[in-house]
Amino acid sequence: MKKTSIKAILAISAIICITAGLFALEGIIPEWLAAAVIVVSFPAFVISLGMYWKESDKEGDYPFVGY
Amino acid sequence: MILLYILFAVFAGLLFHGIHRKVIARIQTRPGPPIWQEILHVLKFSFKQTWIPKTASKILFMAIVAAVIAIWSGALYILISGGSLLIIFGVYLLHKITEHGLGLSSGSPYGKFGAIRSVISAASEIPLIASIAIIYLITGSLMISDITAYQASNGILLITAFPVAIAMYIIVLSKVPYSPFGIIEAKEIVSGNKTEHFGVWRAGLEVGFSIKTFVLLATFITLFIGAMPFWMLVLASLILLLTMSFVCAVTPMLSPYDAVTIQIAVIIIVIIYAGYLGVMG
Amino acid sequence: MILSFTDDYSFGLLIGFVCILIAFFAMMKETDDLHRLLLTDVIEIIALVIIALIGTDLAEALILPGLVVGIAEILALAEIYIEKEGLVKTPENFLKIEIMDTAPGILSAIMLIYGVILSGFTGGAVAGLGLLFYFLCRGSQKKTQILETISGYAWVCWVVAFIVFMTIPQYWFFAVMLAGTGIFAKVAAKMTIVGTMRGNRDV
Amino acid sequence: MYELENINIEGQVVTFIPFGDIVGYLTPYTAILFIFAAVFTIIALISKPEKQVDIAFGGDAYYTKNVSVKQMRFQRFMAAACGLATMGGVLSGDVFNFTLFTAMVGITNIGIVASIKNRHILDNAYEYGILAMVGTLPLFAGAAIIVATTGTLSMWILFTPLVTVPLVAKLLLVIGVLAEGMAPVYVAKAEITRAPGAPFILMVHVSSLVLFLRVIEIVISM
Repeated sequence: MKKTSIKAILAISAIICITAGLFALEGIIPEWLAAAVIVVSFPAFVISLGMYWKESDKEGDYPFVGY
Repeated sequence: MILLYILFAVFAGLLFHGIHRKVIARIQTRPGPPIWQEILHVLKFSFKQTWIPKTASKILFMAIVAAVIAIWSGALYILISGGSLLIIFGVYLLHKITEHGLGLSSGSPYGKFGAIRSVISAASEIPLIASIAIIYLITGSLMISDITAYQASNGILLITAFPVAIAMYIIVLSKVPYSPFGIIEAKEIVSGNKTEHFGVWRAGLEVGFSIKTFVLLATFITLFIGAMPFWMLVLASLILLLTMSFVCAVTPMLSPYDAVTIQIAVIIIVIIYAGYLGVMG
Repeated sequence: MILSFTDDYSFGLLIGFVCILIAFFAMMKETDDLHRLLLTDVIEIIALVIIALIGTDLAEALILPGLVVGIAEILALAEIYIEKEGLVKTPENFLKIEIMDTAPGILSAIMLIYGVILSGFTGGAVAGLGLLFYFLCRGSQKKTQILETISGYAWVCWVVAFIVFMTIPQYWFFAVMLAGTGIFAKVAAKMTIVGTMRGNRDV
Repeated sequence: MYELENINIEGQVVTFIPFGDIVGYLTPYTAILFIFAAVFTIIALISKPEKQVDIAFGGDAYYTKNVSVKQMRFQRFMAAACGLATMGGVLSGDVFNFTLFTAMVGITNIGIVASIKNRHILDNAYEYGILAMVGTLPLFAGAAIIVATTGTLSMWILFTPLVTVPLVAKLLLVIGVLAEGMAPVYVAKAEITRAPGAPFILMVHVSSLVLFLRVIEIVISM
């Protein structure tokens, strides 16, 4: 994945999390809906945050095929 | 609000893990790491270079990390909103699936052994769900809010349903780090099913596991002692964790066979208790 | 409930449980893989017997899916058995009787016509038997895919008929006809496929 | 509007799907199971199998197992079928439908592991198959005894306090699901773990546990 798309995921998931939380506080959406939305977007936020910090642009390793 | 709870649970859970390590070290007369070590760990892992091993099944490898965080965040919400106990223990069993997938997804033999061991323990933990049925028999409800209400009027379940409390204690104990039942990450199989998840993936897993520890401890407290203010809940969870740290410090890690045997013995106790309850009406 | 023999159901259930015990005991003793496969079929039958004990129309409706599941499982297992034992040799001499050379045309034509008149499940079975007999005797070098396609469309007809029943019940007559045709074609096609299985390479 | 009589166990019905007189439903509990099964089915559909690393004994060499495209397609199809059956079982509002979906999960589970042409794996797949077939007996017998004693298979009626379901039937149902879902046996026969194809093998586990969780709900509610 490209750095930019990770940045986009990070921003979108963070915004979704915070708006859902705020909307639930204001009573615009029911609390369970906010919880469901946060449950989905929070993992995306955590992982994309870590990837944003340090993701390699290189390919993965290759399996070790003996001596 | 739920977002704040999740963020709090992440940090509290990581801190709990750190305290857990510290207490174990002190009991074993070692200095031990500082208690915020696990938080540093997560930060360290998330700053490391990350990729996906070439042998791994890519999508599964990534999705399983998200799944761990998602299911436990959901369980936290259920616990706080006083939802059904059945859901939390459903999540507990779904966690088995994620552990299993975690190990299988990389193609590494060590991860695979960890995955297989996670299913071995599932075979013995499944019947512990019987203890939930006993709680239903006693309180007439599986809603956490109803169970706490029952305890407020009829005395705490820790005393009135002691065998069930033991069974639940062992359920929770088998999920804390360095547990005698933690056969899935025994050192003879490197790090078990977490072996191939490094960098960001490991950081994500640690976040999920910290929420898990917090939720399981808090569930036990709510279930057997009753409702209390949030700060007291955290404190009581910490005390519960300290008892577990003591157990973890003085017991060696069991072999898979012994772990399953002990869990089955506990199940038999619970089933006898269920029979006793059935006879007494 | 089981211990009171006051009604037929409890008594039947008791017999059923005795059968279960016998079957499980046999299952426990047997070590040969093929024999165990056959014994599981016995166990399946007992499951159907216990369903049949209900003794109402509902039982009839429940046996059919139970039977289908049982057959599907036993077919899958037989396939695994063949695969794991490496049994690939086909029999050389397959059923040679004189009547099979002389009669098939007329017999199967009669059965086919009678089947069409009967229609529905029974008609399908009769017509299918006729076709089965024909293909069994004459053999077929053609691909069986066309039969499978017919069978698939028949299934679709049947399902569509059910949806009509549930959503627009006023067109029940159309649905009945659709279901009758569907099940007729389905059963006939399925039985015909059995007839084409002669151990040839084109099967 | 359909509503569960006893909402103390898993909460209020979130949604229901009336299909004639058979009404499937989702409560918060089953909705979570449903979503979980759906997510893992999608993962099985879109992800490629892993390359298992294996050790060649008697030397220092490692090698990776490759899954052929044909075999992957078959496994993927079976995994998808297994996921659909699991979702059906979770959604079902009728005990007999539930048992049928469970039996279907059993068949597809055999299919997932039996696609690998390896003597050890096939041997174990065969053992599972026998167990799954034997498991249909308690499963169907449980459902049959329920309908014979209460006169209905609809969970909407069975979950009300008006009807009492005999304990034997409940036990048979649980035993049947345990025998059909292979997770408990999956470990006892560790040979099966030679089977590559993690996303598909994982479906074996997902389906077993999800259906187990569902049957617990059914049995406690009845």
